[in-house]
Amino acid sequence: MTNLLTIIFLISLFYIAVSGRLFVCINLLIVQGLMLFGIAFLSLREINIINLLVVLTETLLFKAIILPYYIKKMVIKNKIKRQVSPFISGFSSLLTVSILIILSFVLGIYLQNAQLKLIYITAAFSGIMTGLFLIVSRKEIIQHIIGYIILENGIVLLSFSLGNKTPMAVNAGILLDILISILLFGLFMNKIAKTYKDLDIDQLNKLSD
Amino acid sequence: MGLLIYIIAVFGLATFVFFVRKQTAQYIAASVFCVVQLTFNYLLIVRKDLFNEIFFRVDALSIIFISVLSITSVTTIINSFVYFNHRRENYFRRGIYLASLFMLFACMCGAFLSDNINILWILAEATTLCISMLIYHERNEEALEATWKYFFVSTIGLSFSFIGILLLNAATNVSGFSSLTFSSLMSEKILITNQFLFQVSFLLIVIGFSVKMGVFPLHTVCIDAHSVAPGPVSAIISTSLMNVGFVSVFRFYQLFAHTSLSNWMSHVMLIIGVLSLLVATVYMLKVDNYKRLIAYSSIEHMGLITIGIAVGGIAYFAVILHLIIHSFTKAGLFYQTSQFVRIFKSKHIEDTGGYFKISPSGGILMLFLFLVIMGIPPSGLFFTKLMIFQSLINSGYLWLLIIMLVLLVFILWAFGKNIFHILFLKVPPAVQECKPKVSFWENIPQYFLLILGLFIGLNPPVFLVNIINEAVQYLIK
Amino acid sequence: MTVFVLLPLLSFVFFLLPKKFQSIYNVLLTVATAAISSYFAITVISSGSTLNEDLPLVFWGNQLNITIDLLSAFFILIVNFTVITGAVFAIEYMRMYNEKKRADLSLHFFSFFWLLFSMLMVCMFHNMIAFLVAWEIMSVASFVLVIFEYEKPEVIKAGINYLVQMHIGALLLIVACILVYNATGQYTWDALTAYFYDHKNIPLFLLFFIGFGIKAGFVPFHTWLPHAHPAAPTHISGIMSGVMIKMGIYGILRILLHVQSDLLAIGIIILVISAISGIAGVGNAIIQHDLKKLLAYHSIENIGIIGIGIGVGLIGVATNNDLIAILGFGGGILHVLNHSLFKSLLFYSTGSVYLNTHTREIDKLGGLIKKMPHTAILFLVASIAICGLPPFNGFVSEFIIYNGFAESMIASSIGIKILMMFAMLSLVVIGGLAIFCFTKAFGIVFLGTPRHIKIENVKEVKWFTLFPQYIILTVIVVIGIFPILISNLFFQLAGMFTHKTILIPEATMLNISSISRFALLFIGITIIIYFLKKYFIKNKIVERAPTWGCGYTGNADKMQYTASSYAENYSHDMDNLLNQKTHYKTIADEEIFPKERTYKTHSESLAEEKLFLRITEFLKKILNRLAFVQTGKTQHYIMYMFVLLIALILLTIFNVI
Amino acid sequence: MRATGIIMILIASLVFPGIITRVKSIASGRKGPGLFQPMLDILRLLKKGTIYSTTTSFIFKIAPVIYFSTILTAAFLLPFDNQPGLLSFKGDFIAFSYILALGKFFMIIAALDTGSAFEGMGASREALYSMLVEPAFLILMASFAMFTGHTSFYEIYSSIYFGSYIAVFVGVLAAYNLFQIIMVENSRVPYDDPKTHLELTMIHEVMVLDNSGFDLALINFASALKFVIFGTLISNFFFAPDTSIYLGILIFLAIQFVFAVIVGVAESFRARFKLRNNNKAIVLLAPISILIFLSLLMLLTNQN
Repeated sequence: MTNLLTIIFLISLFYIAVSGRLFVCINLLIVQGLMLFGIAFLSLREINIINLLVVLTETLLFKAIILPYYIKKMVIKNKIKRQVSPFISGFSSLLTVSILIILSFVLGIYLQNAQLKLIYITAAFSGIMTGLFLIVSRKEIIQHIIGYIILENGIVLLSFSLGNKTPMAVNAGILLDILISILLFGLFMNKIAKTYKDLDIDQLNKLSD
Repeated sequence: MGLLIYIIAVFGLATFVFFVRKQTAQYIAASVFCVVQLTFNYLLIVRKDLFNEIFFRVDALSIIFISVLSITSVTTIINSFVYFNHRRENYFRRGIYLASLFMLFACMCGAFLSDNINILWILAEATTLCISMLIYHERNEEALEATWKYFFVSTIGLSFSFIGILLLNAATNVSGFSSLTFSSLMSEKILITNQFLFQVSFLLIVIGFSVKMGVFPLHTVCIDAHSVAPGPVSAIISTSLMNVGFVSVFRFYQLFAHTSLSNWMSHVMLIIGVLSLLVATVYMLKVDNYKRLIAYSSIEHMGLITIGIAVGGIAYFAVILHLIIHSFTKAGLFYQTSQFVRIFKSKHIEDTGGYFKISPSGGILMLFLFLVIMGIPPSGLFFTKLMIFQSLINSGYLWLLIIMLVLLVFILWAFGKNIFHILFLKVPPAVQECKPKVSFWENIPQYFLLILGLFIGLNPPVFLVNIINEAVQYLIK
Repeated sequence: MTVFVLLPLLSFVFFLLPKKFQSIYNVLLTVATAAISSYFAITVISSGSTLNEDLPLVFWGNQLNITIDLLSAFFILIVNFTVITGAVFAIEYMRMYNEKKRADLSLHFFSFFWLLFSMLMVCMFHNMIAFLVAWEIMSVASFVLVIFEYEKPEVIKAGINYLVQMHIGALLLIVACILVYNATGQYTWDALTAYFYDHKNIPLFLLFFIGFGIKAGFVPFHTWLPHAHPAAPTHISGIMSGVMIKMGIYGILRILLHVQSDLLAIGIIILVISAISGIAGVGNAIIQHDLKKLLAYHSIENIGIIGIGIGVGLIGVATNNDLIAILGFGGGILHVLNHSLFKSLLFYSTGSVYLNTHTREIDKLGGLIKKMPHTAILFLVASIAICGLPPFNGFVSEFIIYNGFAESMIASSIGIKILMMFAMLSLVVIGGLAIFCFTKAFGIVFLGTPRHIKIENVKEVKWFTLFPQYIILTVIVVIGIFPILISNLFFQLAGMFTHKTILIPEATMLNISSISRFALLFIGITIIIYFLKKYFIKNKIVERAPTWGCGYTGNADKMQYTASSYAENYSHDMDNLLNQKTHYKTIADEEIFPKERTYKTHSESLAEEKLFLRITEFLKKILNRLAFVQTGKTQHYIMYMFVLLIALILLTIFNVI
Repeated sequence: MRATGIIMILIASLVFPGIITRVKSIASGRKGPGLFQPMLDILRLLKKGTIYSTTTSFIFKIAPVIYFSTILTAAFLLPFDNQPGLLSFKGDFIAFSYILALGKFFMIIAALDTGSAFEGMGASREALYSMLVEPAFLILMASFAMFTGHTSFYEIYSSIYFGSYIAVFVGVLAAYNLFQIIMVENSRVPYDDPKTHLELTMIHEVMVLDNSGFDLALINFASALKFVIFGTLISNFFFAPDTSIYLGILIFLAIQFVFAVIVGVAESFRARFKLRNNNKAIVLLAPISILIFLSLLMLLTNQN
């Protein structure tokens, strides 16, 4: 069952990589959040119930509800243009993502051990790498944030595989990250949106040698 | 217990300055903070037991760097007020500035002390928060850009190190949140089950923390942050914050120092260090902005330090001492830059000149700071560099040493050329006619730091030597 | 000793003193320092035993101690002498800079003191680390002194050039010291013996030699000298050229005391490099228009002569022929003293000229002898001495070195014979070129009539400025006429390098005494003839008329020979070696009414242009290529991280690291 | 007894220039002045007063004196048949050439002292040529020193020995080189023509344009003396170790006479070099000396 969810997670990565519209990406974030919720629900058996509840609510709330909603609001508020303009074409990005997934699979083979399930590692690392890939390959800051959130999802996935061992660590880390991200991303997004006409990274290169 | 009190006190002060926006109130708060910081530091040295909490542990390393931090914090606060008064800063901004400054200090102290890996990571993340506020202080486009970049990139970097920590967590079969501590991992020797897992986690951690330590690859945003932040803040970034990064990396390095990874680790550090040195040289030859120039020199020193860690031996000692002296000197340099900005109304080196004429005391100060930072006697960095070279040759890296020397010579040339352009030559006419004044008293804290650095360098007091040896003894043995 | 250590504290007083007392205080401080250190040195020389003292200073937790042996004592003495004269000379010279701020002067004199102190320390320390520190402080202090007129960009340029080159030298020394330490486990000069005993000698020696040679100014490491000396105030140039570059010689000698094997090879290396330095130095000196630049090149030449002496001595030691060893080393070390005397004197008198005329351009000057006769005499004597002509001191040292050549031509193997012949050839050429150069310098600057500048209001410098120069003059003459007074010391010094106490051969002593007979004879004859002339023209008509100008006497001073035209027939032939640049736009055919034109020549140092600039430019280009990191795009920054991560992981997987 | 040398040199110098001029005039088909004419001119000059240029300083006054005394001092170093000179020490040949250089130094700066374009020209040329010729002379002497194993004139000459025919060849070569050196040192044809009348082409003569009276007398006498001194350097080759003093004097005078005649003949039958070529011609002398050095080295190695 968890494997199925993980597979869906991976597929969503593909979809995000090729999708040309912003809201699709955001909706996919919701999907990923739900997947994570399911995975958490199914995999974290051994920890005590409160802890589990915390994790579950946290995942559901932040990953699946608050973040996407917040980003949507931001997009509407700042009149960010809705279509994505990557440096590279959809096909090649698809290719890249699949390469990254293979790479993370190979990495997983090397890395797996008692706690680290291969599938988890693969999914997690492909999430992380895809996030990075989005950040590197997209111009818009909003896309960077989405990429970052995908990266975070990957980390969460990775942490679930260890969740049985040290759940609090996971939560603490994730929670702090999410908080910071919401807080400051929003803050700076608005600032930048105020300062520059559209949220394009090319305008942010005054500081260079 | 003590730590809790300290943190509560600092938080209180921060909230106080944030909400009470009166000049006197801020002065009082600042002085109170200095008192708190120094007392905390003092107690830390004399009564370790007060501070050994569950997640925190007082050891030689943390004592050293917290002492450095306390000294620089006082000077930083003084310089911040100088900076405010010359810019006629409004009290709202002053409030935010001071509040985040205090918080920053608190977080860094915590990071130095923290024994639990997760806590260390969380505090490092927290420093990012505070420092972003400080970088953004001047509220112009560049500030916004630099802040955005710094924040975004360092968040990503730190999340990478978080992955590393998770992997480490998986690799070592300790369980429970509080159990993943340096002391426990160091006390029962790590058995390397899956070496590759450890290696990957170490790589992730080091590369993630490179954003704080200011070495390749993530030094880039550090530079931007330096160049837009107010002088005192830049000073903090390239002294205490880099020390935080160093300490974190150093602690992780210690973990595997006596395992089968040690050789591999030293190679990794060597690569990173040399790359940083190279990048620093390249850009010091290129930049035309003196704050960036000095920032790159920090990168250079961090690169040297990384190389020092890699080669080990007597270099461990040298590295710590190097960091201490570098912190004091570099802080002094950055404090001076806020004077330059004020006088020359520009951060470009072409627009500067004749600072020595404008303020002789500051000029002499700059001259000496330059000598010290370049490791020319009577600078202590001379000896630390000597030791690093010595162990480089000892471990058979003569070829590498030659490359480094070439780079260092270029660095001297570039840095000297620009610094002397600022110090000497003619005062630009535009500056000349508005008759800038610099009072002698502004330089006093910097003189204090300079003399401190010189003294420590020329004749390190015995207790310092002992404590440094204590800090590195785990690696030596 | 305690007093000596406390002296540096007094140097901080400069920052409190008002302008006009500073130079006086400087003299006092210098004299005090010199007196104390000379006391030690003289005790060492008189007793002939090495002095070992613990300083009441702790340095990195261990006691500092100084060791003064004969070599150190000798160098300490010459340093003190020259620096005192420089300090006294500075009193009037620094009045030129009245518009400077107080802090400038304070910093200047502060570093002046530290230059002296660090030079003494360089001579005294036998602990390598302490030595290196003193060495670096010496470079830094002199650097600060050089950039005294820091408003001028060219001064700053020269200063940075100087600082960087000194730093390179220091780095080489550091590496050498570390090598010694890693081999022997201690940072002292005596450890060198152990090192040289069971390692290859030449590599380490070369490392040291280049490190010290950059300071000393051996070709091709001389490129800083011609820039730094014109930039610096004149008394500083005098001191730097007089004694500071000799610290490099000191270092080389210090190393040579410990070298164990390969002496012959090392000697030949030194000999060849020195011969090249000598010829290149004087050869470039001739075509300079800037008087101080000319003198700077002559420092290179004299360093070359010193090196030649040392090389001959080493060859003597290698072929264990004590006579040659003594002649070579004795001559070389004696020339160290001599050069410090006449070169500082030359610089000081140049300074007096600059003080009054505010120009160093030889071609602008002329006829100064009528306005400042004392300075003229001083410069003349110094020039004769530096040309190595009797009856002054330069002749003595060169004569001894020549004897060294002759002896080793007679004694040693055929290869050495030929080498010696060429060395002698080079020394002769050096002598001839020096005469050419200094007849030009003295003749154009002091004789004839002024060429461009007006000299009506030029006046002789004050007595207290002349006084130290006359002291130097007397020393020059005394050494020149009675070398026997000091020759013992030098042969003792030379004996140190043969590692056995050998009595000075009678023949050599005889020579030394016969030099003085020779000089006295010459002087006697001169005096006799002079009085003869007086007697003859006592009651004859002695009238004055304009110079014979082929019947044309108008505007004669514009028609005079200038420095350039004087050197023309030399530089014309030597063109390709001197790398002289001409700035002149030739008249094109269609240019019927040519505009006003200027003709200007200057010379670039060959080694600098063709060797160092190319290397540095090349490296700079490479480094500039690498400057693609800081693009300002966040994606790139993150990409670097990712790429490095992947790269390191791959390297790890494939066990590269 | 050791003073014989210096006395003979002084005596010879009285007639030496006379002989040259006489030979030249005979060669050009004239009767020519008496042998002592040059000396008489000098005497005449001694009686005259002097004119000093307004631009000159004491350098100009002192220079001739020093010039003369340097040459006289140099004369003291020379041996005469088999006894050393009044002042003889190891390496005196170095002192010899350096003291002469001192004289030149003063003549040059005296010329520059007058501030005239011509004399500056002469000074520059003189300086250059003497600089170029010095190596040749010293290397020559050094090679003799190397060959004989002694470093003073006296010992060199007393122990010099030309055995084999190649040695004779070397000796001839040496004599030729020495002759050329002498020509340069005394600025005679082909390097310079004392009798020229165009300042632009003069070397030595143009330097003394402004000297008059006693100074000029000193200078002229000094150049005569210089000639004889170098003549002595040649004549010393011909003293066998056991020639008695009287025979020595005879040989000396004969050699000087022959030498003077040769100079005269050479001067009257040779054209002078183009000025630009002088440099090359003089530089050529040094390699010849080196050649001599090497061949002597060869001889030496053959002997033992």
